[in-house]
Amino acid sequence: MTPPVLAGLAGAALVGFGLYGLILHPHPLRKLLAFNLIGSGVFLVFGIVARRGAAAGLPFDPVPQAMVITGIVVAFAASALAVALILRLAAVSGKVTLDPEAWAKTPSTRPDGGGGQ
Amino acid sequence: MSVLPILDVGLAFLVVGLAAWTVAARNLFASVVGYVAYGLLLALVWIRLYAPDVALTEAAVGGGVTGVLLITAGKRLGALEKDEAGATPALALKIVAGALALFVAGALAWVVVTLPDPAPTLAPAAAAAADGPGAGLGNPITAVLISYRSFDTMLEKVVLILAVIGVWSVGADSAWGAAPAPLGRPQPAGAMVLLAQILAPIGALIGVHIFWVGADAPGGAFQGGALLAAMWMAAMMARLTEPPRIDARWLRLALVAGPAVFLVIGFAGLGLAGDFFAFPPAFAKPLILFIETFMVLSIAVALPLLVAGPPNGRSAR
Amino acid sequence: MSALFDLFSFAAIGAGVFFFFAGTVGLIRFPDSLTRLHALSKADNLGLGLIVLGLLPRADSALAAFKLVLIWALVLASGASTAQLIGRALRRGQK
Amino acid sequence: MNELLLAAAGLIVLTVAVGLARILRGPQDVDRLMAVQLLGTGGIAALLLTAYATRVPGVDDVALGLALLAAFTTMAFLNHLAANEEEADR
Repeated sequence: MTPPVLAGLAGAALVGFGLYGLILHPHPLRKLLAFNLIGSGVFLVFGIVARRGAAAGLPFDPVPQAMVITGIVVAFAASALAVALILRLAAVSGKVTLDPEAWAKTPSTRPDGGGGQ
Repeated sequence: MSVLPILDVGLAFLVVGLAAWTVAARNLFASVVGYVAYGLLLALVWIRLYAPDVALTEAAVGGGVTGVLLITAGKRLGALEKDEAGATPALALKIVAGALALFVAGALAWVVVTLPDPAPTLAPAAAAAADGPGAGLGNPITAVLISYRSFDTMLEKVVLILAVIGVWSVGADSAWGAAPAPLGRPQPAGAMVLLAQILAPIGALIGVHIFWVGADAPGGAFQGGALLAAMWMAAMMARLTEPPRIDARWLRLALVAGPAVFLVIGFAGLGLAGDFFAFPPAFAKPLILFIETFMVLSIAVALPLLVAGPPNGRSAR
Repeated sequence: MSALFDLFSFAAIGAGVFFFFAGTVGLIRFPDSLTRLHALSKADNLGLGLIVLGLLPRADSALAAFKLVLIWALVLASGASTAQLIGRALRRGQK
Repeated sequence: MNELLLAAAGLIVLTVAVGLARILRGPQDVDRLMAVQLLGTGGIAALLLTAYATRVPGVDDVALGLALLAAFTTMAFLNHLAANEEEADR
């Protein structure tokens, strides 16, 4: 089993774990981590496509690698936006869960919105 | 070649194991720390996939900047989270989610094993772009980013700006225009100030070095910009400098400088070289370097602002 | 001469690996955070230092050798400062 | 000799990975962070060894980047300890 295939299988496993965590965790930060696991799993699959596409004297195909580089930066930007939203949700409602039942039981603890509008 | 396979298998198991831990951990902070360790190991995996450029990006963005973002969020939320985390999903949902995850992972693994042979590749086109019209770039990835897929790279900078606007708009209305909350404590410890004073100038030099060698060796605008961003954050964590007010003109100019310069030169290419984003052969290399310099500036400004979060406190106006 | 260099590299890298091993054992086995911090600093400073020392004779250029030393110096500065900060936080009873 | 360098790199990664058990066990957040720091240093060492064994260009720059950011997460973490302490003082 060559390293590229091995990394590709690891990428597939990462997507699986990430999907499982994304569906099941009620905590938004845990969902974000799981989502990032899916993302890096997909990047790894890109990585093996790049490695297998060695041609024209290059040891790898630079196009998928360049896309992974932009992908990492975009994934970070999305994560930062998500973290800002999660922190704001926690500040406004005092809750850190996306479980609908927890929201149904007690409406908002701070109806004024805890600062700001 | 007898040691390498063992190293690869061990590394793959470690990465998957840490991912499983990130999903399975009961403690929020333990899960966050697991994810940071996972990011470090991914950099090693990328080296084994012969992708030092990606490894450098992963180390700078995944290991450094994301680590600060997540640890900060984890610590803030951990102080809130006490009893709510107990809501465990029903067993039926667990089974359905597990089956779905297993199916998707299995399908992906099957695709990986049965990839066509010989593999389709765009390497010749990229190599042509690297040698291409006067560019003479030794690093094919930089050639792809700046020349072959230049539109992607430009739009990716636009995404960064949109994310910054999104983060800013999460803040309270009354705070608009003010500065984000400081990253450090009011009186930083002496050792932290010393560390930031040592790291920031050396790191800034290394960031510029990695940007500069990016034309011919692994490195480039993304990696150099991310390192510069990290160094600015180090200075902010030690309170050597503060996050700037978000209505500062220099800040907004620096943010849009990368994509704006890229676009202007792209349109100029329409007139001078006959195609959108085509570079006139005689000036290709200086032009590319010029664009990249502004991209480094935009990245180095955008990443710390994303970590610093929405504006906080009262606007002066 | 090159055999001598190889022997030197081998010895230094072996010692470095040993310190990483010792640091890990300490991190796992020691009873409290302060002693574990002690084990960690050994691995950080000596383990990486010895490996850098072992690789120095194999560097192709002055720039490569300088990079090796710089990496060690950066890790030393980071390790020393954070160890001091963590130790202080632990003594104050924070976790 | 290159084979030996690679073996040393593998040994370091696997050894240091055992230390990750501290992330599982804790008991305190500081302990978890120490395991990550050890992994970071071990990763740098392994990168340097692979760089000199396989001569893939640019690997030492990756190690340089990692060394620069070795203290980053710890710095952010300590800043938050300090913030909690001030709240406790009030």
